[in-house]
Amino acid sequence: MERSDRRPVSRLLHRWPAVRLTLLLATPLAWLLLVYVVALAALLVTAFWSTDSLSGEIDKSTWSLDNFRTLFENEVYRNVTLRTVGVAAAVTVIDVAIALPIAFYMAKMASPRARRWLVVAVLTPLWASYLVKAFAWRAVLSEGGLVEWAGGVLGIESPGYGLPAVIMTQAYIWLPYVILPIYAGLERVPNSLLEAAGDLGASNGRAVRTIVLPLLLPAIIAGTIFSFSLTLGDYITVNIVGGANQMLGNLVYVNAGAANNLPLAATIALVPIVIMLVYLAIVRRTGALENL
Amino acid sequence: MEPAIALSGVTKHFGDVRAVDGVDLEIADGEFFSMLGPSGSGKTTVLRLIAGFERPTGGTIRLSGTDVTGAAPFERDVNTVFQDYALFPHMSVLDNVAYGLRVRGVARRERRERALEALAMVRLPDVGDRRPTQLSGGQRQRIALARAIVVKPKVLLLDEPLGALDLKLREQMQVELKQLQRQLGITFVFVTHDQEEALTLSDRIAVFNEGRIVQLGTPRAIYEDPVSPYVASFVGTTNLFDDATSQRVLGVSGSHAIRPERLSLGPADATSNGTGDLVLRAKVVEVIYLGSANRVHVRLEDGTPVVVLEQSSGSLPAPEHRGDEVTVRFARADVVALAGDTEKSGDTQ
Amino acid sequence: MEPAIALSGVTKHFGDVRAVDGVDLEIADGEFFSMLGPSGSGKTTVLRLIAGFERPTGGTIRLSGTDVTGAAPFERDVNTVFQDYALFPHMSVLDNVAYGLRVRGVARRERRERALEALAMVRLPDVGDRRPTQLSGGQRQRIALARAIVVKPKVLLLDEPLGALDLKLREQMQVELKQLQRQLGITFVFVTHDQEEALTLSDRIAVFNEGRIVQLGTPRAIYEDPVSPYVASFVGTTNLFDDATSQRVLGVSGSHAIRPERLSLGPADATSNGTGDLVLRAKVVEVIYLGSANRVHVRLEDGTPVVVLEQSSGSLPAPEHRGDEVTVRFARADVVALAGDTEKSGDTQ
Amino acid sequence: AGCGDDEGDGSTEAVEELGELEGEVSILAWPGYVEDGSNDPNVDWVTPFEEETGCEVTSKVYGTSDEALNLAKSGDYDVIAASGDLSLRLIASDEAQAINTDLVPNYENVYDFLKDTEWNTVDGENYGVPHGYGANLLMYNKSAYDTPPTSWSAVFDPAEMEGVKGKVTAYDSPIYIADAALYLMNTQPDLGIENPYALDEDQLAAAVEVLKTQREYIGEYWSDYLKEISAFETGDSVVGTTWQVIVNNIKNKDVEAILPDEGATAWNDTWMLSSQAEHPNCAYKWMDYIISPEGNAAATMYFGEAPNSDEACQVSPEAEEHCKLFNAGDEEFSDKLWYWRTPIKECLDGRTDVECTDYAQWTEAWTEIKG
Amino acid sequence: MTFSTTTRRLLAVATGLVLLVMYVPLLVVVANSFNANQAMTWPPTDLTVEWWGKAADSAGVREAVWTSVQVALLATLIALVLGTLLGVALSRYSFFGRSSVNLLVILPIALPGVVTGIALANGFRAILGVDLSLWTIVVAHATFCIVTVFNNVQARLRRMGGNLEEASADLGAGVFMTFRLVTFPQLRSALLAGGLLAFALSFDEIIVTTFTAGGGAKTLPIWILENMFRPIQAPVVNVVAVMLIILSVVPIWLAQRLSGDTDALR
Ligand SMILES: Nc1ncnc2c1ncn2[C@@H]1O[C@H](COP(=O)(O)OP(=O)(O)OP(=O)(O)O)[C@@H](O)[C@H]1O
Ligand SMILES: Nc1ncnc2c1ncn2[C@@H]1O[C@H](COP(=O)(O)OP(=O)(O)OP(=O)(O)O)[C@@H](O)[C@H]1O
Ligand SMILES: NCCCCNCCCN
Ligand SMILES: [Mg+2]
Ligand SMILES: [Mg+2]
Repeated sequence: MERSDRRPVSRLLHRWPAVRLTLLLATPLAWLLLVYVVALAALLVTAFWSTDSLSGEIDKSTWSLDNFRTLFENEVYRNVTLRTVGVAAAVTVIDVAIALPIAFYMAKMASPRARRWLVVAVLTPLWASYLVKAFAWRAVLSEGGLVEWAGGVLGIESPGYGLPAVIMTQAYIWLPYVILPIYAGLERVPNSLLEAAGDLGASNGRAVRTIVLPLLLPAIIAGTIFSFSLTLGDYITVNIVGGANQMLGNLVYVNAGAANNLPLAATIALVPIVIMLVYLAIVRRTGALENL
Repeated sequence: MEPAIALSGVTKHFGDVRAVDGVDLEIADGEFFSMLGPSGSGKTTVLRLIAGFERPTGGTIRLSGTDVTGAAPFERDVNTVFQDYALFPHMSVLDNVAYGLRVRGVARRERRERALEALAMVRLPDVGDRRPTQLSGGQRQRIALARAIVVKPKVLLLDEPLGALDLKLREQMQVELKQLQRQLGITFVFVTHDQEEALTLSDRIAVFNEGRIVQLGTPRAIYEDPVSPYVASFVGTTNLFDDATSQRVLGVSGSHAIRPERLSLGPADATSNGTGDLVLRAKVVEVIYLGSANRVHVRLEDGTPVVVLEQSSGSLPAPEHRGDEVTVRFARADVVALAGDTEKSGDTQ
Repeated sequence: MEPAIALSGVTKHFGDVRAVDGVDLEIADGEFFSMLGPSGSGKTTVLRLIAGFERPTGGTIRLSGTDVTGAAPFERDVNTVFQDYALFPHMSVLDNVAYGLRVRGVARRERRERALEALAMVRLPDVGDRRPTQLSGGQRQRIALARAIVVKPKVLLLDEPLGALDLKLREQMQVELKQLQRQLGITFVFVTHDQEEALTLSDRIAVFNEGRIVQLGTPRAIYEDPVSPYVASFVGTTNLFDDATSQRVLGVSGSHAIRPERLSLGPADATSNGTGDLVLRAKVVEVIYLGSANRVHVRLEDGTPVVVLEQSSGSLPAPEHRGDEVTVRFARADVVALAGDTEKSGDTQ
Repeated sequence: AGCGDDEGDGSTEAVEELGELEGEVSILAWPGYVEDGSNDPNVDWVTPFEEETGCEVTSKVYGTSDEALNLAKSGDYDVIAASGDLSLRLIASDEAQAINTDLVPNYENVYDFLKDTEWNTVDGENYGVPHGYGANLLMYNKSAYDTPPTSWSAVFDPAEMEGVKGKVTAYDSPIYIADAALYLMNTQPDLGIENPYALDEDQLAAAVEVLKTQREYIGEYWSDYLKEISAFETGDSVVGTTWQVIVNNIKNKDVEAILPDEGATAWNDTWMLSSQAEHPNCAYKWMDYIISPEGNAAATMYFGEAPNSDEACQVSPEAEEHCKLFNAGDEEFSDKLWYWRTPIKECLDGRTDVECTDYAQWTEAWTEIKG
Repeated sequence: MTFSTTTRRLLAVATGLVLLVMYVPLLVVVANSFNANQAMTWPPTDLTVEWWGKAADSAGVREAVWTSVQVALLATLIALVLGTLLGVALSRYSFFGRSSVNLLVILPIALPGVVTGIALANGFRAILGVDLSLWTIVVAHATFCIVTVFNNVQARLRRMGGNLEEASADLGAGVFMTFRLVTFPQLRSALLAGGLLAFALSFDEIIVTTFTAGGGAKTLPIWILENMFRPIQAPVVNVVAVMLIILSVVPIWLAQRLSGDTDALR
């Protein structure tokens, strides 16, 4: 076996799968742990500190639950949290509701050729800057803007700036991120299952409800992770079209980036962290996390 | 009585491909009907047309006399057992089986009972709580069957239901399928490309080629009176003699065929002994032990290769080794005259 | 001479599952060796142990006398033809075939030549430029074969290489495989659960059950002298008589078996006529037309079910319908006495 | 001591003389303060500076004073353009070092009323040189009013806002609380507000109350001017605070801005030297350049605020025009302005009997106001 | 599967409508890039190509685009390497803590950007003591881009099964040669798909970038955000957006060409 002598490393790796696994995992895990987990942990710790208001220095010597007290006792935070979760949920529901039929058409009805074009068509808007799109919606929704301009005859009125505008704009911006996983998920649902359902007497609607949707759930959830999390943390769209409203992202941003109160920002940031962790824990069993 | 299924002039084109090309077919109530043919010959497409998954390009389809050409699958009293089973992976076995009842609005309790009955019928009474992935191939196959029969369709369509099973299991399932069909009295339309399976199970067989039915008849008729070399060579092993060979060997013109089991081997010096049988000298090329028989490849004096199937029935001495001189004997009556070309289709590279 | 492959005391556990359980096995150079057994009996695992994809939990594996127990697949002079072919989809057929040469650093030119040679050997000289996806199942199978033989391994491992092919093609490939093996003189280790295939092709067969070899011998020995009811019923169809039945029917004690093709049917009033054959009265339960034969299920007077295989050799009148009274005749010499229990294993639900 | 060898230790002693130029300088400023032609080749006052001094400029802009403080702490910047609400915070957190105005020759031109103010001078030490200044004006759309407003009550008095409900706008920063305080100073003298940046808890609560009421009428808050411009252009907003530069950029003829009777809050920006400056010598050069008549005129004209000297107003006819528009050097006008300061516990109005609310409290209050 | 013509038409119309709604705001952007009114009010009263000229002259845009391309390329590259390693590890081995690793990879994309942003910014500055720069953006982006590559790689490897790799080893190839000749080519379109998505995510990222960008590093979104504060520049932003949309056809087509299937576009 003269060949073997030339491959000491290959042989070693073959002999010790654990070594192979360790080599594979070492770098990415170190990266994620050192860069991300440590940073998150540090943020959590920061939540127990406070800031000197004039100098902006963080006082690390005293640990207290003051920030948490502020968070829980001040009604504002509860309202903003509820508002934000509401907006994120609405965006997610709208996106899923829109994405399902589109993705279904793309995956199960369009010809392969049309399918390619549809995928491109859905993806292209991703490349127009997020900020530009948000501002474009400002023009669409403004007084005398596109909605009223075009809908004038029909008497359509723009909802103006406010939460509905935020929901519409966010739903618009994240829609491709929801369509894609659902489309991919639908492609994985064998046609024969739909046929079997029809064959057994289920109408198309029934087949979709009882067969496609349950099988698609992981893919749908994968899509919702995008739309929900991206909306949960957004503070820019709400600034642009949100009227006088603020969301959790604004509070975190204002305290961290502006008010220079990182401890309070960290405390507020725990809210979306906890929400997302709970959400992930719930959906984990569905296999959604492998469909992102 | 109206035939359970009647196709007249049914055609299905996919773009340029004529998957089904003018099929006329009547299948009687309670018949076990098989469609046999090479890959791509249109068997599945015919089935899908009957089930309603495809709409024909031309022609009409009638079920028990009613025109269903444009009807949706869920409007037809026909059920399908899919080749890949198409079990719903997110439902338990019981829910799978009960699905057809559920969409018909049958109450939960009755649903459960009837599903359990169907499971018992396919002899899997205890797997109701499992997921389809927790079953073996053979078990899944039976669940697919149970799911289809639970709604008591008039017609059951089966697309190579045994294709994925191993031989042993397959033989076992063949027996069960046949029994089930008899027991339920349902019309079975069965697609296979395994000729032995078709012969074993069917009341009638349609042999397909390139979207057309090339022969339609009982297993015996198909096997013993193939209308063309194509059918002869596709159904079972056969010795095909083209015109020239026939003249040389049999002394008659036209294409002819004779089945290996109709031939027997004798000692090199055997003669016809006045029986009227033909006795030809040959040399053994290869002996293949099949357990229940030997398949002996010989070469006649003029070089024509011939296959002889010798059942190990104990009475004949097992033919010896390659190179031995032997005689091949057969009755003239067993030679079948064929119409059509001698080109052997159905051969795959 | 050292055996090409020698396994001694080889065991492989996956967690609690004993996939292979103390296998001792020697395979001679140039032998066509088959492993036969039901699903899950450990055949694939043995193959993967020989190839080096798995490391044994215990025991040693030697190739031509060299201990390779811990060696990597790429260190072994053994090649595998995978059941799903495992052709590299991103390479042309030629590149697939030349792959083993490429990783050995053979120059492009020689690579090409030898790959073309191998393609010619599997009778596909013209498909070199295609992608594997552009080939039919049978063609892919041959490419997988060409890819494995191009590096001239001492041993070729084949894991159900014909499993995915349809019957017609499968028979054709069996012949070609056998020819190729003869031509190259390579040791073939062949996994199948198709007993007919094993009988047809092999020099020797190992019958597996639950990770162990239950019988090892020539096809004839396995078929005609099964050591246990398990082997008897797994290899071929057989009529198994347990102790009680044997006493009743044959008048001897112990388990016995007789092959259906050793039985013949006669008219209801036939007698043994002093031949010493046993002649038993029976009633026809079912006649299954197999084309080349009829499989007749009968029931003896005491209720014992018996299967008779009647070759359609033309001379015997085809047995008539269910319910007919007949006699079953067989020679005592064809009855095989079995050791071991009568429990029929190998049945899959 | 020479310059540049004691950076980073937060020394507050101003240097005596300049050292060798480092060849580069890093600047943190409001958008539009440091233009090098990369956005518009016609808008460029950085290149002449670079050519003159050989100091290569890199710059970063910020959106609000609060964000700037955060960025300044990174220590990446040598010079910082700070509004009054930021400058004291920079000094308090040791991010700024005292400067020697003798090393900034153009300092002498600067209007006196901008020199040695509370937001650029602490304990007699100068922490920077004044750049330009402007007022937070009241902007409105004439067509929405029968009689155009003249007082901040237009955005604080519910009765006046009723007709324009949902179309009122306000500046999105805690510092805007001072605007409400200024309004209260005039309408509720009982509260005793002397300085809108020095509010005790009760006074803050009163201001917050005003703002919470105002919140009901707000269409949107603004912090970037594009939003403000487009909102007034389309009519989504019809009244609210503004900057002169925004007014100038609105084409809608119905929109105009005034300095209301009560006066207004305002900003005066200061160029400050970072205590962590790695290029202090180039930084001094920049400070001198940007308050020079040419540099200052260019920057303040582009941004839309009053320049810091009469000399700057005289560099060109356009500059003269500009200065008139922005009331440059008009002390009377300037007297009506309450320049942004950082609210701190120690009351800026000199009261010692109470503790005032600090910026952190204002921030919290602002969060609450927006709700 | 057959669907009634009505269903088909209904869904086709729905798809068309949604696409229309998806493109209308983009058309507004295009229109505004020619809108003489710099506040981008609708409908445009006068048209002008002034902004296109300004955009063409703007060195700032060019630099920002180049910075973004650099950041996105580097982040994508890192994500490709780390995502592939993780994908291989998790699809070819089962080990204790496997699902925790899986969750860990997803976390950076699942947690809102503002959280990731402040955590990383604080981590870089307070813990690691490094100055924010182009590199800190790259690190931050790479962290949340890993998951897109990881998911594509994992899905592909699972579909591919282990047979091809075994076949390669069987034919004599060592671990690295197998990766180079068999695994990698199989992964190529998955990597392309994951890489493309990673590139898109990074290229357009603003929130995390805001927190992790140092003074010298100005990505395009940051440039756009800054210029939104500069009224005179705002319409130029629209020109840039239009250019981006047009240019995006390049990577999308490239992906189609290279992979030959729509797989690469997910
Ligand atoms: N949806 C389709 N689109 C295009 N061509 C199709 C489609 N379905 C089937 N065909 C073509 O129609 C012909 C008949 O196919 P069909 O599946 O009916 O054959 P089959 O007899 O079932 O073959 P097999 O034994 O391989 O299952 C083939 O040439 C096939 O390629
Ligand atoms: N990687 C594995 N992990 C766990 N169990 C395994 C693994 N591979 C095989 N087994 C188990 O080992 C036993 C033997 O499997 P093996 O694949 O060798 O059977 P086989 O005889 O090849 O069956 P088949 O005919 O179905 O291919 C089975 O019970 C199987 O479930
Ligand atoms: N197209 C903009 C996408 C922005 C995605 N940001 C992801 C950050 C997740 N923490
Ligand atoms: Mg088919
Ligand atoms: Mg196996």
